Amino acid sequence: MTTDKIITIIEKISAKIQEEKLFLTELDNVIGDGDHGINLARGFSEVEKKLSTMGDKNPGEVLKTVGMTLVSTVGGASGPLYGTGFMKMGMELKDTADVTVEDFVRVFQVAIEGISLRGKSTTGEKTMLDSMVPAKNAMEEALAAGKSPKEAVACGVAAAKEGIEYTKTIAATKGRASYLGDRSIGHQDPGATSFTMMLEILEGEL
Amino acid sequence: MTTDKIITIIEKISAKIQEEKLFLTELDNVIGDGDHGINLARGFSEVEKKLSTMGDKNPGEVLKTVGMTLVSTVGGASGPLYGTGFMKMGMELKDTADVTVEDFVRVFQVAIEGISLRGKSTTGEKTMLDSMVPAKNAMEEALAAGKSPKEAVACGVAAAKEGIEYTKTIAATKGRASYLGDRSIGHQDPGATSFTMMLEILEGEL
Amino acid sequence: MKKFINAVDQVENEMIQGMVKAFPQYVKKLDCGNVVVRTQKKEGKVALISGGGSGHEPAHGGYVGRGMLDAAVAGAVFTSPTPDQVYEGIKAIATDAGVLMVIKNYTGDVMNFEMAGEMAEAEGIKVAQVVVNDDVAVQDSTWTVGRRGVAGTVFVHKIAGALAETGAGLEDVQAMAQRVINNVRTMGAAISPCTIPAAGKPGFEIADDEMEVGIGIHGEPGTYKEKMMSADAITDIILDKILGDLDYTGSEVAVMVNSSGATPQMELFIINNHVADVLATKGIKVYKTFVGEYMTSIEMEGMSISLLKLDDDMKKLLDAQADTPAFKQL
Amino acid sequence: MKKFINAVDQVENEMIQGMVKAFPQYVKKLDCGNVVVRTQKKEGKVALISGGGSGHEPAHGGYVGRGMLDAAVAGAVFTSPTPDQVYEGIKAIATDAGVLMVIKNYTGDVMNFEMAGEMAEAEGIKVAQVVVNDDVAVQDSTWTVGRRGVAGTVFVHKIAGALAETGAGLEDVQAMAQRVINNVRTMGAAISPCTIPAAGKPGFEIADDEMEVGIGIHGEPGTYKEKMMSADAITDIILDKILGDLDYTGSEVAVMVNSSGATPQMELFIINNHVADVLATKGIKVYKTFVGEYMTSIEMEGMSISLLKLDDDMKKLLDAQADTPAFKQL
Ligand SMILES: Nc1ncnc2c1ncn2[C@@H]1O[C@H](COP(=O)(O)OP(=O)(O)O)[C@@H](O)[C@H]1O
Ligand SMILES: Nc1ncnc2c1ncn2[C@@H]1O[C@H](COP(=O)(O)OP(=O)(O)O)[C@@H](O)[C@H]1O
Ligand SMILES: [Mg+2]
Ligand SMILES: [Mg+2]
Ligand SMILES: [Mg+2]
Ligand SMILES: [Mg+2]
Repeated sequence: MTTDKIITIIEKISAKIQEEKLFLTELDNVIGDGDHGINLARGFSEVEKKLSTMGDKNPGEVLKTVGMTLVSTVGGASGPLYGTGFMKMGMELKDTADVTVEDFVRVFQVAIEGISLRGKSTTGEKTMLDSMVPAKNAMEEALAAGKSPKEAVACGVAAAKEGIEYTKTIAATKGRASYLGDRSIGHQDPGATSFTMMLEILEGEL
Repeated sequence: MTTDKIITIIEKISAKIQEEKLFLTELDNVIGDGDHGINLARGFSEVEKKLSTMGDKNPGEVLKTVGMTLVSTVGGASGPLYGTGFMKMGMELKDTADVTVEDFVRVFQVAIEGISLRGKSTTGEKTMLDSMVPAKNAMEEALAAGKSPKEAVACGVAAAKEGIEYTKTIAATKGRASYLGDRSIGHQDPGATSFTMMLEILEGEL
Repeated sequence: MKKFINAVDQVENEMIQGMVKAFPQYVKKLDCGNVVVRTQKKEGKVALISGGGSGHEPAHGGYVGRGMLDAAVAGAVFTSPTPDQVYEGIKAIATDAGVLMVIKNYTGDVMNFEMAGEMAEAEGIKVAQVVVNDDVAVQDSTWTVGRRGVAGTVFVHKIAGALAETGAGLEDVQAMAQRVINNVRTMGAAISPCTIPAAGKPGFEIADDEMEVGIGIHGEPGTYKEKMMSADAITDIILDKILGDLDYTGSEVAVMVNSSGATPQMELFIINNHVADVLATKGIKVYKTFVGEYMTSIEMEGMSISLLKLDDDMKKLLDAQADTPAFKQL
Repeated sequence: MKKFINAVDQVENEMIQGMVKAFPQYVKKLDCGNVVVRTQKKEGKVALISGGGSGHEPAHGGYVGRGMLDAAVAGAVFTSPTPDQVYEGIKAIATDAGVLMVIKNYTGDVMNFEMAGEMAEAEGIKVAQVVVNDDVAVQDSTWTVGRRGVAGTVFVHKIAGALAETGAGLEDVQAMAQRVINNVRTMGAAISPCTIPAAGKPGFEIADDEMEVGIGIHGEPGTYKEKMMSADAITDIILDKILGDLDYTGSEVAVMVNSSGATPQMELFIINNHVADVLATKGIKVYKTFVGEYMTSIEMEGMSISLLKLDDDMKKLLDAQADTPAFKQL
């Protein structure tokens, strides 16, 4: 994936988020404060504006800018978390000009670590990490088993979706949903859902 | 009508007001502030308590006490107005021990003057006076025409009811309903309605 | 009806108790009823009394304290207090300098306060009164009862109260109160009604796309219904009416954006944003702005805008210290 | 959704504009976004900054002024502000004495403020922080994010702000803020939800005979639903939880009965009436009471009760003068 491809993917992610804004917000309404879709939509609108001037940058710089823009426009919990994730990926990619899915999975691991550190969180707490971590594991395994890049990401999407289902079964211990205690059980995590949407876009573009 | 009779009439008026509390309040809701029934019900509850100790007083004192109790417990516009009305009647009756309907009509005239003075109001302003004044006139005429006391008060009730209908056709210029301007047209005046209820009780007791 | 209350016939009583228990350093309650007076009676100054029905909190009990009122009398919800209540209040605060009654222009309020004033005068107390009628939503005319008194009343409390605190005489305090009344105009609008506890249901019904323009402060509907509009548009309507009623050209004003009870401060500030812009365009200088709950209608969702045209005396008195539960100025 | 607004994406902006236009003597807005700072920067003292999502008005912009905050940062409605916004606020108010960040305990708030703090420290600014977590409705435990910060935050602003105003050092101001946090507990309940303008519909649904107990301040439902009950009964539930969490025996307290935005003052006072009675029974002495809108959730109909256990230092600082748009003390 070269810079153009990366930009296309981010644009499509943004379009998806705008499209699903109300759905994501609705999910957050039930166990949070009803703004997750609004937050991400605001951030990705700003990201889109930035992308138009980034055609001549390398993929790492593009992702770093995406991350910084999210940090400075989203707010809430998801802003610093997604922002950190994208920034970490961008920094880790250094000057790679053509990013393979293997590269992506490797830097995604670093992104997850960054998110986990920033959020003081781990899997099993009903957050985006419950889709991210299984997705990363599934993609690693698929690549190790010799599957194609597209197949590997498809495995990641499947695992992310299972992660969403898993978040329904547990009570939140991080983020706003944690204040609901057991009342959060039965509802899926908005962040896990938005992450899964993003990964699906990637799959579609391969 | 001796003291016992007067007390019975006031008790029945009180019962009627308690019964119609919500209806009167509803009328006031439309063109006023929705408390006329509540106000009168509060006042007449207090009046009832006072009546129990008034058996040995003359009718004039009973009515004066009714008036003073209304003034000190009803509040709003109707409190001072009805209160003044009853007080004036009581004062005007002096020590009459057995009140005839002729007496009543005479002192009712004084009551109306008191209300009119206190309220700086006259007929045609969509207030209780639009039932009171026609009722008084009708009773006077009926008595002059030789009708029985009961017939005379029945004529008064009929006129009071016409007065209610008349209040529907005009805009208020006094009381809270006046703030609605023409928007008050089409709705009957709560005070004219409560007065007509009282006069009906009197008719029923003759 | 869903409210944090215990019994509909106890709301006024428990509310006043809750107020004096919250602010014992400012106010105490008389035994005779829902009359609230300053904890420390101040001698040697004109005493101010105001009041009306309950449901307008913080009015009027919240304005009892140094630099404003000496007593506030609370009737049942939206019902004028009775003459005896007002009379007890007057007796409790009366000084040799006399007592000024600040009455809002409602038939009931005027009659009940006047009767109380007559009772007090019969006892040798010097009593004067002013009647506040700032609501331009209501047509003023000699053959009606005239305009209602609404949020502008708080400016009367503040400015006349500040003058009284200086030791000015009764006539001067009365004249100053009247000067405020002559120079203040208010109008409001509401998007949802309120419920008198004893009535149990809302004072009016209103569709999702409608608003009541020209509301009073007793839960009654406004002077007319309108389709729901933007904050700027309703602000324009109100300002047009106010500015059309009194000539504010070139003058300095105090602005009050008042909540009817349930309107969030967010919306009040959005309204004030436009008020400030419009006045700036018209060359009217904002001297001071008040935004918040000053004269409410229980939990009505609505607001009013008041403009007080100031002169130098009024400015000084508006700026004077005040220390009451609901109105403080350093 | 019926609101006095112009456009859902302009509410935060127009609100802040409306606030600074109302109170230019107290606050001004930075060009970079919805950051409000004291009109006159005060040198030589620890500067306090707080903030969070919009929708809690008067928090936090209303507390910027002498004796309380130096800056308040407002994110989108119910959304933590971004690190750059907070950073700009810190830079604008930073003095040699340093900056204290008063953060409410939400994942988003903590992360965004901490990132801003790191940015400021990288610029050589001395930064310390406290995290307010007074909401006893939420189970505290080491494996969760812990309790939320709610209305008790206002006591932190007041008391730490008063200490900062005396010229105390950063560590002392931070320690005092932490002392307040350690001694304040809050819990709330709501009977109707609020609507985030950009969402267009209420944050939760609730039946006519139900209430949400243990509400937060972001329009979210509470920790559990209950059948609607009397004001006294819900007050008892809340006080039980608060008094069960911290030992207040024999101590003096500051009480705050806070409106979530739409609750009329009438109901707040009725609640305070019972709070005062219960505390009196338990031998807990009320030193000072605050009743009103201090930390709201737009137009939610709800309330919270906070109890701050006082010592002599805190009492003195609570009594110190404060002069801000929404919190004044003479
Ligand atoms: N500590 C955390 N670690 C990882 N993810 C988190 C954490 N806290 C919250 N999240 C994620 O953020 C999402 C909520 O984001 P958003 O609604 O935008 O922010 P906020 O909760 O501040 O309103 C949650 O659904 C969850 O997936
Ligand atoms: N100036 C007046 N003169 C005569 N009757 C009046 C006057 N003002 C009001 N009323 C009567 O009082 C009634 C309203 O009484 P009520 O609702 O108890 O008091 P309030 O208007 O203060 O709420 C009106 O329906 C009208 O009949
Ligand atoms: Mg959220
Ligand atoms: Mg009425
Ligand atoms: Mg009334
Ligand atoms: Mg949020």
